[in-house]
Amino acid sequence: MISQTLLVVLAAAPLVGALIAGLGRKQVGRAGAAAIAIISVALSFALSCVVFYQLVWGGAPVFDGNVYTWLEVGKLTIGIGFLVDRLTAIMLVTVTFVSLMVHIYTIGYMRDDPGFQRFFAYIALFTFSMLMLVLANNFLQLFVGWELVGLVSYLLIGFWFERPTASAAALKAFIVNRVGDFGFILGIAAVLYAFHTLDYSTVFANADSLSGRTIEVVGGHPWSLATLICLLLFVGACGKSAQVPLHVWLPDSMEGPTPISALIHAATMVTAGIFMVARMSPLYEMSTTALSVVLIVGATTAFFMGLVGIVQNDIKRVIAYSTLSQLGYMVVALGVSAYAAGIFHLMTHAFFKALLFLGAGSVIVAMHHEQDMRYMGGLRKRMPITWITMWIGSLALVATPGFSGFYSKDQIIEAVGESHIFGATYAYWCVLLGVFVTSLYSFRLLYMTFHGKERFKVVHGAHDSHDHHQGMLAHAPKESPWVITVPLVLLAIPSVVIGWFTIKPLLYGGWFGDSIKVLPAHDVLAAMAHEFHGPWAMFLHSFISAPFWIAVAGFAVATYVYLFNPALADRAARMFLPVFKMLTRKYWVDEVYYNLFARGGIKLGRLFWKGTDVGVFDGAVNGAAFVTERSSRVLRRLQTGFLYHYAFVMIVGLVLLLGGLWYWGLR
Amino acid sequence: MSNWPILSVLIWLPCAGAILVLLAGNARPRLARWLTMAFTVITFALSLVMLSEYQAGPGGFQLQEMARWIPGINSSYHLGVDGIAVALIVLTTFTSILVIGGAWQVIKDKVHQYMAAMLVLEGLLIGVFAVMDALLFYLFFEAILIPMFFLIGVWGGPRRVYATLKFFIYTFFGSIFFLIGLLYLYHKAGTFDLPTLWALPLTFKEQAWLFFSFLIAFAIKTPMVPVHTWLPDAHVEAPTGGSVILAAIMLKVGTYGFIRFSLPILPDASEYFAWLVIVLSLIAIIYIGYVALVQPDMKKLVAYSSIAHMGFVTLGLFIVYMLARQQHDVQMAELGVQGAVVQMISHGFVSGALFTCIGVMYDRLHTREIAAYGGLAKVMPWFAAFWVLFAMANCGLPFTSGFVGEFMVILSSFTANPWIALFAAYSLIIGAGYTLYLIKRIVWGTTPTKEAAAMPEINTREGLVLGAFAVAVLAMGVYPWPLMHLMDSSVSQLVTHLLTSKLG
Amino acid sequence: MIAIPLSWYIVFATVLFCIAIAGIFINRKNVIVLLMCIELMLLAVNTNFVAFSRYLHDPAGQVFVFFILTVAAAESAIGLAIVVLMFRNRRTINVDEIDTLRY
Amino acid sequence: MNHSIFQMVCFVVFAVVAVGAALAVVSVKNTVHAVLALVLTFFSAACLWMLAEAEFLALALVVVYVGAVMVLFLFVVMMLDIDLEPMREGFIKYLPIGIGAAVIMLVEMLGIVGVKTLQIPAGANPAGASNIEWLGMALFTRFLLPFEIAALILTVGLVAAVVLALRVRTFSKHQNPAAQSAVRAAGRVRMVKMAATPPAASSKQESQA
Repeated sequence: MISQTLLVVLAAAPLVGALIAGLGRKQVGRAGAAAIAIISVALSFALSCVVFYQLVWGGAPVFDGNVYTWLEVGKLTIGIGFLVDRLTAIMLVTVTFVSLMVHIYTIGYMRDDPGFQRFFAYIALFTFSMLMLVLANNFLQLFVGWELVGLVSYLLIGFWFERPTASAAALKAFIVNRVGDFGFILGIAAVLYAFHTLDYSTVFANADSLSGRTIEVVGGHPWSLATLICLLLFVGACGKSAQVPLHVWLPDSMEGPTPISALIHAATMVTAGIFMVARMSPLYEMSTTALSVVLIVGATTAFFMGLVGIVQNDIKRVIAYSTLSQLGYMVVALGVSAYAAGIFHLMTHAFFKALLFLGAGSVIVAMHHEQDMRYMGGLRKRMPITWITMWIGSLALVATPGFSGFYSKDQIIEAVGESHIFGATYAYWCVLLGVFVTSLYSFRLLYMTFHGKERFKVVHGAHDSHDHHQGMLAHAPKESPWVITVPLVLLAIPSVVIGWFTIKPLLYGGWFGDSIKVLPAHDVLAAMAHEFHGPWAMFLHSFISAPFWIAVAGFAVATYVYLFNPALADRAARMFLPVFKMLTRKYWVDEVYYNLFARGGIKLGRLFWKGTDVGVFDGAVNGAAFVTERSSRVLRRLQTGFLYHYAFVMIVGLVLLLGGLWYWGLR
Repeated sequence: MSNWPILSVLIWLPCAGAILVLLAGNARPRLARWLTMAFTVITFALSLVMLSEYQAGPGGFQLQEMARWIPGINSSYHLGVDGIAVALIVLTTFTSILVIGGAWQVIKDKVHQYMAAMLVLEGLLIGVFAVMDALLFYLFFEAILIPMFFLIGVWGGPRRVYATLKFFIYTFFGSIFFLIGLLYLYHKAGTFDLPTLWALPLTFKEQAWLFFSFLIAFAIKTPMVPVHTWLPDAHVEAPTGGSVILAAIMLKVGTYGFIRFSLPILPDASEYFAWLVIVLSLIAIIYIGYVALVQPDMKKLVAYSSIAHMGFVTLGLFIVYMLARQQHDVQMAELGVQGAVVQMISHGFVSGALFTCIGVMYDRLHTREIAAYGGLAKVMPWFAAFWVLFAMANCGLPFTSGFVGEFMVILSSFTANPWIALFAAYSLIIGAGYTLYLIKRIVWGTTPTKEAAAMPEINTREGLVLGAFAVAVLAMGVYPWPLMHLMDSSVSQLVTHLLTSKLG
Repeated sequence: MIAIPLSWYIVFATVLFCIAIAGIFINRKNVIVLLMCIELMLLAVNTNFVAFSRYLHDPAGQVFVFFILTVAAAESAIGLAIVVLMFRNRRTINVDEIDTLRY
Repeated sequence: MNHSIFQMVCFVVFAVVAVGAALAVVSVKNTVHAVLALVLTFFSAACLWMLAEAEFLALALVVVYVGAVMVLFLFVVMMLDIDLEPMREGFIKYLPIGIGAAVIMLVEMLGIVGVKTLQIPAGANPAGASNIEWLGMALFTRFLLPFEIAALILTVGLVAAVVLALRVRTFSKHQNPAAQSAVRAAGRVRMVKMAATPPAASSKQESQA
């Protein structure tokens, strides 16, 4: 049995840590804040492991219970509670582990930052929010966690609030996420409409009742209710997991400190959308249309965002676009009903992407917060641990056989190949070409950063200030301290091996049990199970499969272009200038959004304010006052001020009144 | 304990306190302040007593008092509260303490008069929520204008005369129609007693006329688009305390009027014209959101956002009919009304807190221009934390009070019609847009001037006031159940009444 | 017993009232005479009250006269005080020269 | 019968005197004469009231009006040094209008009242009670509150008249006891902060300024 107290402590520990670290400023101190936050998150991690153990090996049943009632209207009750099944458990362990690593890493990364304590408060708060999201047993709590992680993400992107770009990026991230939440809350409302409850258990148990139900949103056109719900919920997932067309915030979010990019914008928060769709699998299974949309959106993101990654020069932005692309892969998996594969990739990705980000952060620290790869190069000798771990992460990312990423990503590609729903062919080509792209940008990053010539100059005596010239460093880059490298190593281990151990139970062992539901007609994983003969066989088989050779091709191109013939890249860029421009400008999506929504909104606001509000509405009010005043001015002339004039008028009035009375009679 | 007239005491104690404070005179501001504080605290304590004596389970109107007032026209001094009124009264007494605390050293001129006006205002507002007689309601409804008129007119900003006159005449204009409607009802029923009026059968034509006469009054007070333009002007010129009371409580008087008059007395007309109110509410939510986005003046921005938030209240109240009649879902209807009422309370806390924040900044730089500020997070970190918290509550972040009501209204409106929910939910985006755009400009970034960089951190008094608001906002967001439980029976009785046609 | 018909009183009061009206017209400049004309009007009204009260057996009429006398006395006292004040400040009581009411 | 004829004759006489005196009030040139004519009008009217058995009010009229108010009028008229000539301007010009208006109103009023319809027979004096008792019973029972209010109004009128007409002489010396007792040390002594510089230096600064 999993006790409720244990879960409450698990979830609340980071919150308490955040409050102490954030509110007790001088009393706690920098070291104290870090210690408290780390201890609280470590406690969460430990308890998560306990929960995981109890659930998987201890034979504990699924926990589903409310802690307290949040809302009660008539018969409708919505609580704050926990649902702990295997899906939750795997998320719990992943989230708390990565979070713990990032906490430790932060000590080193943020060592000199004045906002050290604030930072710890934020990330501990983030952990709490993410746990709320993961542990939710109803849609309300899911939404609560959903928005709270958005809040912390906002605060952390704008952590260096004095930079205008940071606060702008934070604002952008929040607003774009809100667009997703806009759909999400409508989806929740639709769930309530359809099921009259927001509890997962009841909703999922009755998901079958959706079949055939329609709703007339536009008069005369009945829409499938299941499709509507799923699409609306997916809008939320698009926002949080940065899928096209709501992806624009994620690259900008790199304004935040690097640990955050690792924790929030790679490993955990952005995967919330994936988790949510997997959690909602009983609903999504009811609508093939929705699954097709999911598939196409995911495939588009996976390929086209990866392309943009090739032309980025900021080390973090490359990884950010890589994250977008990998999230696309996960979404593709969801689209073909291979939810388990999606979650599997989520988990492996969490490890190796966090590793890549933290490695990038290590490089950035060494480079004194220089992020442009054009001023790096040859760092491999100066920081070997970072170099090796980054290689491990990248190899995992490009799905080198045997690494964790290989098992998860390869299965997704295969699953897409097996699927027959609308858009599966398009998606298959996207994910297949995506492998090439992934490989290309990954090795480009490695080569530009760690190999080749050193493109930075060490200028002794140069002041280590913010306005230093690019590529000019005060001190030579050197390996980061242990608080940074230890998390790298700890993350590198699972990045290599975790896939090997977990692929069989996760994908083919029915490990998730009832937490994920797939209709037999959609179950591509079941079809693939016949061909699966264990990780070792898969490893061997990969050498005759297409994805491997495509990845090798990407590796070859990257090696040739960026290691041996750097001039070729520029020439290619000039040759395909329109394409290059399109990629560097990120398909002009930002410009369109900016002009259409941001500036358009401001313009519309001006028009409404000056035109309608002040002009029409207030104009009518003040106009009424104006007319009254003007007419009074005219009428005022009747007031001569002479007493006898008034008396005269009074008497005349009296005479008229009396005459009238006399004439018409009193009755 | 249960036999003493606690509602009367709640109404008249602050008024009596006002006289005492006036007697303290201009020469003794300290005495005036402490006296006022004592009276507000006692009133708050009494309102808690009332809260404990009110039994939420059975609902209905409790703690009733009845006394002869004007027997000639069958108008009696009839008091009584249901769950909704109890909640609003506690909101009033709570906010009053914070307003007095907020004005502690800020008001330097004629302190005793300011404090007395505040106390009178508090008593009158409690009166509005506690009466069960239409004429008495009208009396309190109008009398509120008087202290507010002085608060803006005497302690207001440079254009205070314009603002206070506009505020007074505009709202008074609406009330005239309300009075005419009341007189017609009196003509029909021969009494001003509300329970009688609720049960009074009326033809549809009568209801329609009365509906519009009430609508004008309450729409102006709420305020709804397009009769909202007095609010930004009044807020901009009002002193901080006046703004807080205005936003936190006075706006609720308008929607409370809908709950007590339009809906229960005229259910059939309300049903017939619900679409109109719904459309106006949605316009308020979206249109006003865009207007708020471009305001250069902080107070105007928050004032406009208040209008948008009140849109949720009217929306939640008037979708009842669509839900119950077209979808046959009374459960959802209750959710909508409950959401509307929760939104009323929540908006009281959030807007009150935001105006207090603006007041704190105004005390330091004496300007409300957004462009004059920046980098608060560096200069006043604690204050910035409060700002961000209240801003988040304003854009409806879960676990803050702002979320609860909006969430409930959006949920129920989807069942009524997905399009309504679509437009209502748009506030998630536009609300975040204008609020966080404000935050971006004043809290983040760098300080624009030397003066802005030298602003001192909030002192203990300001911290206490803002902290109290923060506790209220968070408590209501994390655990709204007690509030809902308090109002649940009353809301369901109200909904049952609303759905009973008076025609056949 | 009274033998005088009620109508006599009414006619008398009416005549008195009309004289007062005429007086206001022809003495439009002298405030004091204007005040006296008002007193005349009041007297006419009072006479009506007295007569009706007697003929209808209702003391209310006479009580009213009592109050009117009270108010009229107060009124003329204040009116004269104003006249004095006006004369002190402007050295005239000519109504023609007093038109500040316009502003 | 004689009794009633006597009453009628008396009525006619007093009425004619009253009307005549009223005409004099509005037409005589000298304001003092006008006041005296008004006195006569009041006196005659009081007699008419007496005929209507309203003894108390008749006496009150004489005492209050003739005795107090009219004397006040006389005082004022005599006290103010009024140039009467400009006041009479337009007397002839407005005379026709005034008479016209008065006549029209007279006709209208009488027409409305319909003299003949109002022939209510005067009943006997109620239960032999005196007019004062009759009036007093009403005044101190049904109309007690208005009576008290009337007293208040009179007091206010008195105070108002005094306040309006009171001339505060600024040059006369008098004490203000309230101000004397409310005085505080801060109001008596003013502390002035001065620089401790020799007078010569300060004068130099002044010249610079």
